[in-house]
Formats: sequence, C-alpha cells, structure tokens
Amino acid sequence: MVKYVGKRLIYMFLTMFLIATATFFLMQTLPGSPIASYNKLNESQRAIVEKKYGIDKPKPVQYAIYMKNLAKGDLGTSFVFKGKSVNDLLASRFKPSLILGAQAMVFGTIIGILLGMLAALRQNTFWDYGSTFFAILGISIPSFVFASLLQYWIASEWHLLPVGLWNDGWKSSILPSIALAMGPLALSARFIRTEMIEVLSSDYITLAKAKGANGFEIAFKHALRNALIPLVTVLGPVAAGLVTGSLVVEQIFAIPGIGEQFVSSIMTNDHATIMGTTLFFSAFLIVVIFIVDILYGIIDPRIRLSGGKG
Amino acid sequence: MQNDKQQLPPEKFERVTIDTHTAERITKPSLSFWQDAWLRLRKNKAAIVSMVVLVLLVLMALVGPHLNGRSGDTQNLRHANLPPKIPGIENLGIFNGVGELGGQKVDLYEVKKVDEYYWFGTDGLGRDLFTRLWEGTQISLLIAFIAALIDVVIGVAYGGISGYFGGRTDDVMQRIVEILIGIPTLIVVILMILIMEPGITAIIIAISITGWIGMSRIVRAQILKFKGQEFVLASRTLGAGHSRIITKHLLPNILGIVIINTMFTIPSAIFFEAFLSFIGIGLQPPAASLGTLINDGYKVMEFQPYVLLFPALVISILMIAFNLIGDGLRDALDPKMKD
Amino acid sequence: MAEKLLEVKNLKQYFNAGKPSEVKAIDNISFDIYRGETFGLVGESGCGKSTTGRTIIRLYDATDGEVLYDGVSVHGSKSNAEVKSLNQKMQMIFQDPYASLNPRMKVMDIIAEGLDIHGLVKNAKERKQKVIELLETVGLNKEHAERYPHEFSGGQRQRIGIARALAVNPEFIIADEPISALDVSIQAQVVNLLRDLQKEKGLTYLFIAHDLSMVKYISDRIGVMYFGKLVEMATAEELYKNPMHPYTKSLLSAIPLPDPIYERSRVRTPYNPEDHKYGPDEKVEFREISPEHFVLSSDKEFEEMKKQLK
Amino acid sequence: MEKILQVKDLELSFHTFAGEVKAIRGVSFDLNKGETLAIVGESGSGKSVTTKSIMRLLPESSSEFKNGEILFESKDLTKLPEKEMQKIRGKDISMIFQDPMTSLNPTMPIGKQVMEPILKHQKVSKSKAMEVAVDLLKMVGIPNAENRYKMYPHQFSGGQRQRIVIAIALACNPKVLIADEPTTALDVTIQAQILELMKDIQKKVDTSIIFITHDLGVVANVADRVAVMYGGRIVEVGTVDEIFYNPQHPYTWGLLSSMPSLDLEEERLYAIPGTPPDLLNPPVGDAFALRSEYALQIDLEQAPPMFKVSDTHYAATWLLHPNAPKVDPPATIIERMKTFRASRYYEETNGGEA
Amino acid sequence: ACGGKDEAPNKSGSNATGQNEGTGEPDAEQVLNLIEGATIPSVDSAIVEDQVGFNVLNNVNEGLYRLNLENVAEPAIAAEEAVVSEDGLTYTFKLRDAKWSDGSEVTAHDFVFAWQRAIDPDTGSPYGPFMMSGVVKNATAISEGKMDKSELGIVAEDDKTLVVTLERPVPYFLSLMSFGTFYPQKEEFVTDKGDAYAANSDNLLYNGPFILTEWDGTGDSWVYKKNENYWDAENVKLDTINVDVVKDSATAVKLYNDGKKDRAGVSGDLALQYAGHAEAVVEPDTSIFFLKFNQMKDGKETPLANENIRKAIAKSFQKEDLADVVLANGSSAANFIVPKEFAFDENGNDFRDMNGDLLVYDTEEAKDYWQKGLDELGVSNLELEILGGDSELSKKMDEYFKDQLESNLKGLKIKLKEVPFSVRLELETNQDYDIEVSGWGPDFQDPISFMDMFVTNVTNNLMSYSNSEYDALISSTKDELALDPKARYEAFAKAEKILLEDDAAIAPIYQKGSIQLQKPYFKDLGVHPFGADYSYKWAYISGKK
Ligand SMILES: Nc1ncnc2c1ncn2[C@@H]1O[C@H](COP(=O)(O)OP(=O)(O)OP(=O)(O)O)[C@@H](O)[C@H]1O
Ligand SMILES: Nc1ncnc2c1ncn2[C@@H]1O[C@H](COP(=O)(O)OP(=O)(O)OP(=O)(O)O)[C@@H](O)[C@H]1O
Ligand SMILES: [Mg+2]
Ligand SMILES: [Mg+2]
Repeated sequence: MVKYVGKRLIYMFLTMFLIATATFFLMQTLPGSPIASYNKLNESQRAIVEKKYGIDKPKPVQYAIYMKNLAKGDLGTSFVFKGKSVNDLLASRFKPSLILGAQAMVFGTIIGILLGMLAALRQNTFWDYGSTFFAILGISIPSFVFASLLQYWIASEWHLLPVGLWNDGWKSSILPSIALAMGPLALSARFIRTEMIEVLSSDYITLAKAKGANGFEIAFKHALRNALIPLVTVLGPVAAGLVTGSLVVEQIFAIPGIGEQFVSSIMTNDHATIMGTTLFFSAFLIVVIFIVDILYGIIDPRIRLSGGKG
Repeated sequence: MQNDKQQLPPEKFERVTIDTHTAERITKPSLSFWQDAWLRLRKNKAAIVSMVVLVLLVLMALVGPHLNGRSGDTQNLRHANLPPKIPGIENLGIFNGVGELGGQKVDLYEVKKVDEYYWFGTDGLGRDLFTRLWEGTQISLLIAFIAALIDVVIGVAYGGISGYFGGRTDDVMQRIVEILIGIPTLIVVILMILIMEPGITAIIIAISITGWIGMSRIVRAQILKFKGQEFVLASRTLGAGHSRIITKHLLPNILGIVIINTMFTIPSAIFFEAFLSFIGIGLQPPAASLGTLINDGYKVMEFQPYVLLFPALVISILMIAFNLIGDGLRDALDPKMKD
Repeated sequence: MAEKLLEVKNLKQYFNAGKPSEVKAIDNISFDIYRGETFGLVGESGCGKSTTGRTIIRLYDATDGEVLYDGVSVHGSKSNAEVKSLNQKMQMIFQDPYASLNPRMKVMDIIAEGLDIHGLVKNAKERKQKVIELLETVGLNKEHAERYPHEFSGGQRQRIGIARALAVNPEFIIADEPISALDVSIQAQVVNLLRDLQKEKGLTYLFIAHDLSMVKYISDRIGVMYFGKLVEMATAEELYKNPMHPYTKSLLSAIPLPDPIYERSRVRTPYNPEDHKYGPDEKVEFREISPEHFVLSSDKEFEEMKKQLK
Repeated sequence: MEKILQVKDLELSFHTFAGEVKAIRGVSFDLNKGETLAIVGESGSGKSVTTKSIMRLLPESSSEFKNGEILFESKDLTKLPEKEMQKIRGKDISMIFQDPMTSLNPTMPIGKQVMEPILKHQKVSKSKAMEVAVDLLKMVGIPNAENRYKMYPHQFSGGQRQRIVIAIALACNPKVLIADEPTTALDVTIQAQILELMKDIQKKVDTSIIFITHDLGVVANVADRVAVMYGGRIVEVGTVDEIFYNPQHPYTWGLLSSMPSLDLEEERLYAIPGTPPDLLNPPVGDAFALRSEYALQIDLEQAPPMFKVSDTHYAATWLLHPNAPKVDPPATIIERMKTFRASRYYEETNGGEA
Repeated sequence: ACGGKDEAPNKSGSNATGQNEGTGEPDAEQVLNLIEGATIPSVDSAIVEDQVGFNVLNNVNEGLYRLNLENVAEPAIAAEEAVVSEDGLTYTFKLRDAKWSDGSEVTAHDFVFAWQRAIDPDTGSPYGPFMMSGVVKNATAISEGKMDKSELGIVAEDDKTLVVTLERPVPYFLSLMSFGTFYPQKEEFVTDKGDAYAANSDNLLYNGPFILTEWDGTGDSWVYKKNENYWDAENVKLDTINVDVVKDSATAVKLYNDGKKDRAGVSGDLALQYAGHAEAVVEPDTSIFFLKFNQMKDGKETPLANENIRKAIAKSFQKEDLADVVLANGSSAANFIVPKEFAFDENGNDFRDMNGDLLVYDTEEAKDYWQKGLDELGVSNLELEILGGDSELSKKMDEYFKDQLESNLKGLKIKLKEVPFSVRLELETNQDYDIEVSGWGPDFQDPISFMDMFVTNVTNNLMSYSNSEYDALISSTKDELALDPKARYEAFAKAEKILLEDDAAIAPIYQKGSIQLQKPYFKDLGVHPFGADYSYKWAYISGKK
C-alpha cells in the first residue's frame, strides 16, 4: 500500500510538472500584454515596464525562474492585482467557490442518488419517468438560464433569498449552490438509476430478499453501496470542477469566487494568475482523482487488495 | 393426481414418427443485430418521440429561416424590440404583440405602427427572431455534429490504440490524457480563437481538442474488456492479425457505446458554444447560435421574456431529445435487455 | 502407440513473474499426445488446465520449456508463414459458448473467418458452400448461416465454435471444457459430435475438463493436474482402475454417479496435499509406474505405490 | 407423513416484450417434513421459477400468478401480503442460489451477511447474533471463523463462499430449505463436501430440502424423492429409486441415457434430439412429444394427466394409459430397470434381496 | 481614464441632472450601498491604471486639488490657489493643515516622494510616465531611465510649500492636480511596509474624506468609512459605504430593485427598459467612440489610405439611430472628437459651440465619395474587417455598422472580428486591422487629451495617419500658444476640422452616456467627466425609510 501511494505521488508530481510546462508555453503564445495601459507609453518606457515585470527575458529563462519559484511553493506575483502574490489571491478567492461547490456537491449527489434510487426501485412507473425527466431537465437547461430563473423567481419576485452577493451568510450560498447542484444531481440520478437496476437484478439482492430483508434494507444496506461504485469515478472530476468554481454562477450571483477570477485573468493576460490557477486546479483534480481511487477501495473491498499489490 | 379414467379412442394411441430435426428449427425470424436493436428501440416511446422531434427540429433548422421571407440579418431599427405576434393565436391573448414599455403593458405593434407580424418578435436591431432562431439552431447543430464527428474519430482512434496495444503505449497515452485534462480548456479555446480567425471553425476545433478525452476513455475501457474475450482469442488462434481483430471484432462491438456517447457529446458541444458566448468569445456576429441567442435573451428575461423563451425552449428540447435517444439506444443496444 | 503429434517438455507458465502477485499457473509439466488420440486433461478449477491449452496454441508465450508440434517448436520467433501454418493445423474450442462467438457477426462470417485468413476459398460462392458443408458436419443446417449467435442455444453455439475450428482443416484441436457450461442432454450432443468427427477426420484432441466421467468416456489417455503440476497420467481404463496418486483417488471418489444404490455406499477419500510430507531433499518426479502410467511421486511413495499396484 | 409444503396447480406467466411466457403450466407437488426432494429437468424447464415463486422472489412487475396455491403451514403464500412474506423468508423458508460468486454481496463483510437474517427474525442482541453467526460459519466448515468473520466474499474460495451462502440459509433453522443448483459451479471435490454438509445439517435440524440440479449423480446422492420437470410441468415424480430404476416418462429415459457411466462402454451417448419447447407458444398436448420417439397421436392433441405408477410414483405420459401400446425403453434404461423390483423388467438374479 | 473599453456598466454613482440635488435633511443613518463593475487591482497611487482604482483613490485620498460638484478643480490639500510664474512653468503651492489617517501631517515631502516614485522606472508605473512626460520637468528622461528621479521638477521648499517646475507651459495643469497619480504618499509608511504597501486596506494611509476598510487586496467587496482625520470631515455626511463588485448588469439591477443597492448602472438591452423608469438617471460621459481607419498594414497601404473611402465610410451610418435605438443607454451621436460639456474656454463657453458638427451622416455624399474612392483604387468592391470588442453592446453595435455600411456602400463587404480587450490591444499595437471601433476617455480637462492621439507617430496613433498641418497646429498649442487660451482653442478647432472634415482620419460615432438607477433618497453625488468617476464627499442620504 505504501509503495502504491508512493508511486502514485511520483506520478502526480510528474503530471503536475508537465501540466505546468505545457500551460506555461501555451500561455506565452496568448496575444496581448498584461499591462492595460500599455498603449499609453512610448517604446522605451514600455521596455522599462516590461523589464520591471520580468516579461522581457527570453521565454526559457522566464520558465526556469518560474519553475524555481514554483518548487518553493511560490506561484509568483499577479500582474493585474499589482504586487499581490498569486498564493494570496487564490487563498481568498477559493473559499466561496469551495463552500458553494461542496454544498452543491453534497446537495446534488444526495438528492440525485435518492431520485435515482426512487426511479430504479419504481422502475417504469410515474416515479421513474418523473425523476428521469427531472434529471434530464437539469442537464438540459443551460446553467446561466437556470441560474437567472432561480434568481429572478426566488429572489427578485418572491424575496425568499438574496439576489446575489456574498455577504448574507449561508443564505447567500443557497441559490448558487442549487444552480450548481443541478449537474451532479442529474448525473447521480441517472447513474444510480442504471446501476441500481443492474444491482437489483443481481443474485445477492435476491439472496437478501430471501433472507427476509424489506425494501428499505435492500435499497440502502445492500444495493446502494454497490451501485455507488461507478458513480464515484465520474463524480471525482465533477467535484473537482465544482469546487474550483464556476464562472457562470459566480458571475450571475456576484460571488467573489475563483472561477470568475480565472476567466478574467485569462482575459487580462495575467500570466502569473493564469499559471497559478491552472496549477491549483490541476493539482486539485489530480488529488481528487487520487482520493476517488482510495474511496473506491473503501466502497469496494475487492479493489483495495489488488490496489495494494499493484 | 388421479388417473384419468375417461374413455379415449384407441386410434389416439397410435405411435407417430416425428422428424426430430424439425424441432431443431428456430422459430424466431432472423434479424440482424441492428434490426433487433431497432425493434427494441421502437418499443421505447420516449426515444421514438424524441427522434421525431429531433427530425422536426433539424427540418425546421433547414427550412425555418426561409419560412417567412425575412432574412436573419436584415435590420430595421423602426421594428426593434417587438414582442411576438402570431396571426390567429393573437386573439387568444398570447402572442398578440403586447409587451412591456416603461412598466406598462401596451401593444407595441400599435405604438410603433407596425402592420407586419413577427411570429417570435424582433431583437434590438429589429431583426426577425423567428428566422434567427432557426438559423441559430442550424449553426448550433452544425457545430455539434461536426464537433461530435471529430470527437468520435479522435476519441475512438486514441482510446482504441491505447487499449488495444496496452502496456507501455497505454501508459504513455494515458499520462498524456491526464495532462490534457489538467490544462484549462479555456486557454486552449482562446488560443485557437486567436491563432485562427474567430468563428465556427475555431470553436469546433477548440471543442474537439479536448472534447474527445471522455470518448477515448470509454473506448479504451471497452477495448480492454473485449480484447480478452474468448471470441477475440478464437480469432487469434485462427491467425487473425491486429487489423482484422480491430476492424472485425472490436470496433463492431464498441460501436453501440460510441453511438450512445456521441448522443451525449452533441449536447455538450452545444452547451460549450453557449458558454463561450456567455464569456464573449463565441461566434462572430451577425451569425447566431442558440447559445448567442440565449445569451442575448437571459439579460432581458424580465421584460422581453420571448427573446429567451424560444431559443431556450429549442435548446432544452434538443437536449432532452438527445438524452432520451441516448438512453433509448443504451437500452436497445444492450444485449442483456433481450426480451 | 502411434507417432507423437505434440510434445510438451518441461513447460512453465508464470503470470506476473517476479512480482508479489506471481502465479505459477503451469509448473514444469511434460506430456506427449499421439496422432489420432484424445488426451484428456482433468483437475480442479484453477489448476492450470486452460493455461496449458492456451500456451500450447501460442495465446501465451511460455515462461520456460518447449512445445513441439510435429517436431517443430511452437514458441519462439517464427516467420508469418510458419505461424499461419501452425494456426491452421492447431485449433481450439472454447469453454464458454456464449463468450466465444462475436455477437455482432453472422454465423456465416464466424465460421468463414479462418477460411478468409488462410485464403482457403477462392470466391464467395465457394466460401458459402464450404460454410454450409461445415454447418451440416456439426449438425446444423444452412439457414443457420444467416443468423446471429444470440439466436442459438448453448449446444448449438458450441457446435458453431466447433465448425469454426474445423473450417481450417486442423489436425489437432484443443477443446477447453467445451461442455461444462451445458446441460446434460446437450453435453451428450456435443460429445457425440466430437467423437464422430474424430472418426471421420482422424483428428487429435486435447480434451480439457474437470468432470471425470465425461473425460473418461471420450479420452484414450488422461492427465490429472493439481496446482500447476501434472500428478498422474495413464490410459483412461488404467487410470480409473488403478488410480495411484492420492489426488486422483480423491477426485475419482468424489464423482457422484446416477445410481442411488451405489451412491448410498460410496465413500469419498479426501485429499490433503500436506499428507505427502515430502522431505526437503526428496526428489519428487514424474515416474512411470507401469507402462504408460506415470505418477508424480517421491522415491518412497513410488515404492509404496508399486506395491499397491501389484 | 407430515406435509410441510404443498404446491397445487401452480400456473405462472411472465410478461415480456415478446408476449406472455408461460413458464409454469400447472405444477403440483408436496414436500414432506425432513425429506429431500430433488427437481431435475433441462435448462429452462421452470425449476428456478417454481422455487422462486414459493419464496415470491420473482419480479412483481413482470410475473403473474395465474392459478393455483402454495400452502405453507396452512397459509397460501401466493396471497400473503408482502410484509407477512418477509417474515417467512429467511426464517421458515430459505434459499441457496446457484452461483457462489454472485450471490454474496461483494461490499459487505460475510459476518454481517450471515447475521442479517438472525437479527431480522430472532429477537437477539447484536453480540448474540454474532456468536450465532460464528457458530454457523464453523458448522459449515469455515476454519478460523472468529477472525474471518470481518472479511469480504472475494477473500474466500468458491467452495467457502458457497458454504457461507449455506450458513446464511441455515441461520434461522428454516423448516424448508430450497437449494437451486447449489453445486453446479463447483468442482467435484468441493461439491462432495457441500453435499455432505447439507446432509449432516438436515439430520440435525430436520429440515425439508428442495434440491434443484441437473446433475443426476448428485440427485442419486442426496434425494429421497425426485420430481422431473419438462416445459413448465412436472412430468414424473417418485422416490429416488423409482425414478432411477423404474423411470416411466420418455423424457426421464432420455435424461438418464445421456449420462455416460464409468463402467459401461457405450459407443455413442444418447442425446435427446431437438430443442426445448418455446414457452411463448407452448405446444398443445405433451410438450415432449415433438422430441420423443415414443410419441403417440394423442400426445399431439391432449396433455397427459398424471398416471399413478405406485403410491409414491406418478408420471404424466400417455404411455401409461391402459390403451397405449407397450413400448420398450432404450436399452440403457432397461438395463437399469432390471435392478428394480417393481419394474416389469425386473430380473430376480440381477437385483437380489440385499 | 483609458480608452477602448466601451462599457463599464456599473459605476458607483452620482448624478448630474440635478434630479437628486441636495435639498432634504440628512437621515440619521448614513449608510450607502454601491456597486462596482470590477475589482480593485491596486490603490497605490503610483501604480493605479484602472477606473475603479482611480475612483477609490479619489475618495480615500486627496491631491492638491479636487473636482467639486460643478466639476471645477478647487484647492484641496493646497490651502489656496497656486501661484503660477509669468512663463507658466513654475507652480508654487501652499499646503493646508491636513492629516493622514494615522494622525501625522500631510507635508510637501509626501508629494515629492509620491511623484518621484510614480516616475521611477523601478516602480513600473504605466500612468506616472504617461501623465508626467512632457509636463513635469525631466519626467520623460527619468522614465526612460536616463536621469535620476531626484531631478524631477518638484521640490519641497518647506513642509508646507511645494514648487513644481514644468517642461513647458501646460494650461490645464491644475486640473491634473486632482488626478490620482499626483496624490501624496508618506515616505516613512511606504518604505516601512515595503512590498506589502497597499496590499490591503490596513497597509494604506488615507488623507481623503473616507478610509478604506475590509479590503483584502483581491476581494470583491470593500467598505468606505468616514475619515475623522480628514481636514474637511465636518462636511462629509456619509458614515459608511458598502461596495460590492457585480459584473452582471442584470444582477446589478435586480440587487437595486431588491433594495440591496442604492445605485446600479443599466446597460445593454436593459437600458431600453429602464429609460423611462422614475429612478433612472442619464449620466453623460466624456468618452468618445470612433472608427479608427488603419492606413498601413504589413508595410502596405490599405484601401483606407484613400481619403474618399474613409469619408464615404464615415458618412454612411446613421448615428442618431445608433445612439437612440441600438445603444439606447444615454449615449448621443457624435460628429466631433472633442466631446460636449468637457472643455470650456475662459468665458465658460463649450468648445463644441465653437466648432459645431463635423463629418455628418449623409448617404448621398457617402455614395459619391465611395464611387470616387473605388475609381481611384481601381476596384469595384472591397472587403474590410471591423475589429470590435467582445461585450454585448459592442457586438450589437458592430452588427449595426455592418448592416449600415453594406447597405449604403455598394460593393463593400464587412467582416466582423470581435475579440477580448487585451487581444484587441495587441492587434491595434501591431496595426493588424482595417477599421477598429475605438474609444477614448480623457484623463484631464483639455482638448489636447483627445487631439494628441492623432499626431504623426505618437504612441496612440497606431493607424499611420499623418498630416503635417495638423501636427504643427497641435504642437503650437503646447508652445507658442500655450499661454494664449483663445488662440489655442482656435488652433484646436482648426485641427479638429482637418482631422475630421478634410482627412476623415477617423469617423466619430457617439459620445458615451449611461443610464443609472439611483434611489431618490441618495443625494449629491459628484459625477466627473474625467479622471475619477465619482466623489462621495458631499453625498448623503435623505428620506430613506
Ligand atoms: N492472465 C492471467 N494472469 C494472472 N493469472 C492468471 C491468468 N490466467 C490464469 N491465471 C491464474 O492461473 C491459474 C490457472 O488458471 P487456468 O485458467 O489455467 O485454470 P483452469 O484449470 O483452466 O481452471 P477452470 O477449470 O476454472 O477453467 C489460476 O490460479 C488463475 O487465477
Ligand atoms: N424474469 C423472467 N422474465 C421472463 N421470463 C423468465 C424470467 N425468468 C425465467 N423466465 C423464463 O421462464 C422459463 C423457466 O426458467 P427457469 O429459470 O425456471 O429455468 P430452470 O429450469 O431453472 O433452468 P436452469 O437449469 O437453466 O436454471 C424459461 O423459459 C425462462 O426463460
Ligand atoms: Mg479453464
Ligand atoms: Mg435455474
């Protein structure tokens, strides 16, 4: 097991390194300069400003410097947020996204799993069609339309919750979380339904019934855990995507999250921030995938042993 | 269990010879795999309705823009921002040209002295939204189909090679995929849009660059599953080479899942284009897609809901249709679902 | 007996060699198969029977040892032509009649695959002719050619598998548990077919199974495997009459017969491999105890067995 | 003899895309206390469906009881509410399934799986249930049960898993144990151990067993009585000796002839020609007639009733009708019949009094 | 401040229409809730280069002068009007007794330090060199690293006396003194904080009406609190201003309607709906948008080097429709480059009244020019690309141009290219475009802010326009005419005529305006046509329930 984790960690670092390299050079080819008032300066002034921000050096040198700093855990200084370290920027921006993402994830998967189970247990009934339709609807409406509708009806018209912003405590987080939750909800509902139907027809479920277990015990004690296994794999990246922010929802609900920040850093050519955020995202993704693998082993004991060997 | 004492005529007890060979005959009519799948699909009402709806939408995307004789990019500022007005239906109290102006409900057609009917209303430049809607549908579908096609080609080839050859090849190819997932799509997209002329081509290529990864992983998993199956081994013992095994044995077996997955990639391509419109780097005007139309519409949702309503309806119906067809196909192509 | 068609010499097949998960699926076995005979291979599940068959037919590369077919080594690098000719002479029938036919191919194409690969037919008409011939040989009829595997029963499917193997006019067929998945009356159909074909075409079989009564019925000689090793080998009659190795005895004693009176009195002898109590430097070898009867034994055991044999 | 379970005229259908599958077409049998009844018959003849319908484990959405009753302790199980049924399952009637690889929940420790019916049906504490479970596991021969209690199914061999399944079935000392091909997936040595185990237990707790298999050797080994099924019906039922040594139904003949025997040298095995009937459109009359060389005209028109051969032996074939011509069974069968006293082929010299 | 970006949908705000002019009694609770359209990248006055940053600076700090509600620069930290030397090159300021938020005195040294810091190449300020070059003595040389920063023309004679020496007479110099780049910074504090200076609201010193709090340096919200140490604190009525960044205009409006915010900009299609709203306020702006014709691309002359082609295009689109129907956000058609209500002569007359409309819409003329142009080029049709922004509004506008130009000029085909701002900047800098929709907002109150852009080879030209007569006129306004306001304005008027009427170097489109929703109880916000957008110093709340 230790060997396995060690090997995984080495792979993870290697992958991160390659992602960092690829992103660095890709980003360098993005046109435009991070300095907004670039066109107000004459050539020699411009050269001086470029020098100040270290963007005059040859690309490989910049790369080497960046990597050296990265090794120390320093993601560099933002060009746009003058003089602020990208580490700080990420730290302050990540929190709202994390809260929203986590809530959406929990809410979405729990409801989704329940809906999926309902559909599977009452296959080909009104409940099945209803929950399937609901799930499909969830992924069929573009998120910005859905978020706007929520905002308009629940907040603007009925005044039940805040329209937006991040200063109303947990209340602020409800609507955006719901908007975000639709994805994992639909996904979970549909996956669980398919898996559950499969699991419910398996012999060990029949055996459980033969033991006299009732519907509830069958569904939750026996079937759910087995039906969860494939869902866990797909949910991993989704979770990583969610907690690392969603531009659309953050923008519509005016939430100071990381997703929105990332897009604007791309738009303003804030190289250090783009790099920092990218690395942060991919690190998160890789770690989540790793966690999923471990989780996989916990949910499915068959995996744990073979994983340990490999 | 009682012995039947009833009288039966003795001739009933004559021995008969039965050609046992006839009993060997299979009574079911012979159907190809696809016919069989089609039979099962036909029984799935949701999928069939969805297919009909999809065909209708595709038809509308093709003929819709020519239905009312207006072109989608002719501007007429005098007719800007008109709500929908449909002859016949207008008498029912909806689609009668009444819209909100400065907080009051008025017949905007009267206010602006417009005699024509704009079925789905007009936008801020006085363009006919009906025509634009179908033009947009056309472009969205085009983007989706081409993106899906490229996606299938690359995804299947990549996943197939990775899974079939396995070992080192697989290791290296999977690492590459991991890295590709790590690089933000948005950077790649913006790059594409900048390197190339912004527009449909750039969007399609951008979508294809990373869109195939999901497909490749599914294909790889399938190939891994099938390549150890006994029918593949059998073919190997007969002396079949790689190309034969891949084309005759593996591909036909994963085709179903590829088709299904495509049903789900098509909507995601449409969504991605809409997302690009949302952040402002989508299509170049005056071209419209469902994404750009929705993007125009959601901001004025409160006052001119019709701008949002129609494209949102079309996109949602498209999504639902694709999803239901995908679902239906999954069931129909699953051999375990044998009736 | 007649000439040797296949010689297996000190064959070893280790999976994951060198890793903690190493499995010695075949551990140094040797035997010969004569032209025109049926060689049965029995043993409990997982003892390496399939692996033996698959290694012989080059589906696996042998870890060590040699397989000679007609005096020519099967493994090692070979020209395409040599491989092809081997593929044509040696064929295999697979265990699982459901998994061994490609569900997306028509029976016509399944059976004709070998013909196509080896260019045994010149045109479509001849191809069809040949397939129909083969179908009739295995007791199916020509309408079946246009059908898909899922439209057949297990016994019929197994016959298609046999027809596929026969298509290339092989001399030697490895039948890997061709009947285990079938029900009794269908088992009889398949076994009859195999025997008829042998008589007609002078085929040689390696017949793998774990059910001794059927093996005894079909085989001329039988090898008994236990945990990757061949423990006993003799003619069918001899083996049944004079089982020497304790495992063989145990195996034979465990077979229930369709005879209630006999069953009431049958006593099973259990086998415990630890009972051998081999010393550290005892040589455990495959020894010929009577003509054509070999047992895996130590010196001491061998002497005792000899006594028993009388 | 005390009858613990009575199945009367059971008819059951499945509703599928293709139409109504008449899987059970009038099955009647009794199960006596403490006996083992084996059900044999080829694939698809309705063995599993019959037993599953006793347990009411068939999918409710697609299966339908058409007729008949299943009496257990004077309750008709076909009409019992689901809640009541849950109380019977696992406690009074329990079941062992065919495949040990798939009938244990892969994500639940085996101890918990064994404990479940105990906790469910007996008012005992968790620790007590655990004790009982460990005892059960020991009884079915899982060594070191205290420690292996927390392990998962994949950590056991096929034979051990099958024993665990048996332990589960025995957890509440059921009055009826249904074993549906419990040894098919196992090799002969392990199969033998399992059979011995079941017999031991039966002796201890006086359970009645319904044992499904298509291995006639196993039947000969375990059964007191045998029911032969074909095409959704029971075509012959009798004590094990009656069925093996004096079979009356042509299908039973075919079945017995197909087996190679270790001492007889047959040139060819007997194989029943043709394929099983299509239960979507079951044939009129005797379903086996189309495959039988002994078919009579009436077989094609009218289904045979159960003819009585002896008090314990019945067979549904027109050949037993007084008007039917006397036919000779296949040679191998005659060979068998010669050993059975009640048979018309009985040869004094051969059988002996014994 | 800078040009190009055409939309800053949600400014925090004020009014200029007089609708909310202060009359009522201030309420007891003086808390204001506002929206910004973007985050604060920096509030270090030497570094700031964006609209929000300058706006924050204007309200938490103060320079020598401050724009009042009438948009006249009046002495602020300067105790009285500056003493200007005869040649207009030396300005002497007397400072008043003002305090930093830590209680220390604001001194002349603080100005010297701040200005030197802003021009120091090591600081890397983009706005320091831009504002000071050619204005403050030696600024250009210092910014190019050729001279030490101590040579900058600013000296603290004593703690309260500041002497500034200019490169040349700059008539609008005093209006610059209200601009953020020229604000003071306390040396001790700045050096003490080092890199952390201005990293968040605690690492800053304030000498303005408010202090900034709860700003973590990167966040989307901050709060202004009344600065008790401000010299004019008694006239500051607001206690607290809560600001949140809201980028989506629809959300901003919803927040406004929900009572969460007291002011919100309405942009895009929403503007049309709110134009007649009782609380809507049209806020004029001094940004001008125009089509920029690139005459040289890849070293070759483009068709737009042809004067007739340029004129044809410039005259072939209906600007009133564009402003009223397409934009519908308070913008007005522009037939000029120096905006309305921006530059005034010494008698207070608008520069616009002097020079009137130029290069007006006229399809007939446009068609004639077009034909002439095509003939001269020897072609019968042309394909040109319009480079535009990626915002909703600019897209709509570009589509309008395409339609107008194509239907009025036969044989013209327009391709639209809409890219993010930074990309557009890059394409513009490389002169890789045909026609660009460009915009410019002035940083100080003088026509030169606009006119300077079109001088041959200046940084901002970027379209290879060159007219020696124009160059001469502009240069004369900086030299011989610098001290003669009347002649100077006449020179501007003439130059503008050359630029538009004679050369059609660019085609003006509209002068920007915006529609803001503002609660009626929200009074006396200062809205400024240049520099920072808003002053909250005088604002107050009256009559909010
Ligand atoms: N590809 C493989 N990798 C690792 N181990 C393998 C592989 N194939 C087979 N084995 C192992 O080798 C041993 C022998 O397997 P094999 O399939 O030959 O048994 P078998 O005698 O055919 O059993 P059965 O009767 O169940 O078919 C088993 O322990 C099996 O787990
Ligand atoms: N859920 C179901 N839906 C439809 N038909 C079914 C279902 N379950 C069983 N059947 C049909 O009922 C018939 C009897 O099946 P059953 O499982 O009882 O056979 P069996 O005698 O147990 O065979 P085997 O020996 O293969 O287990 C078969 O034709 C089968 O196809
Ligand atoms: Mg095997
Ligand atoms: Mg069964």
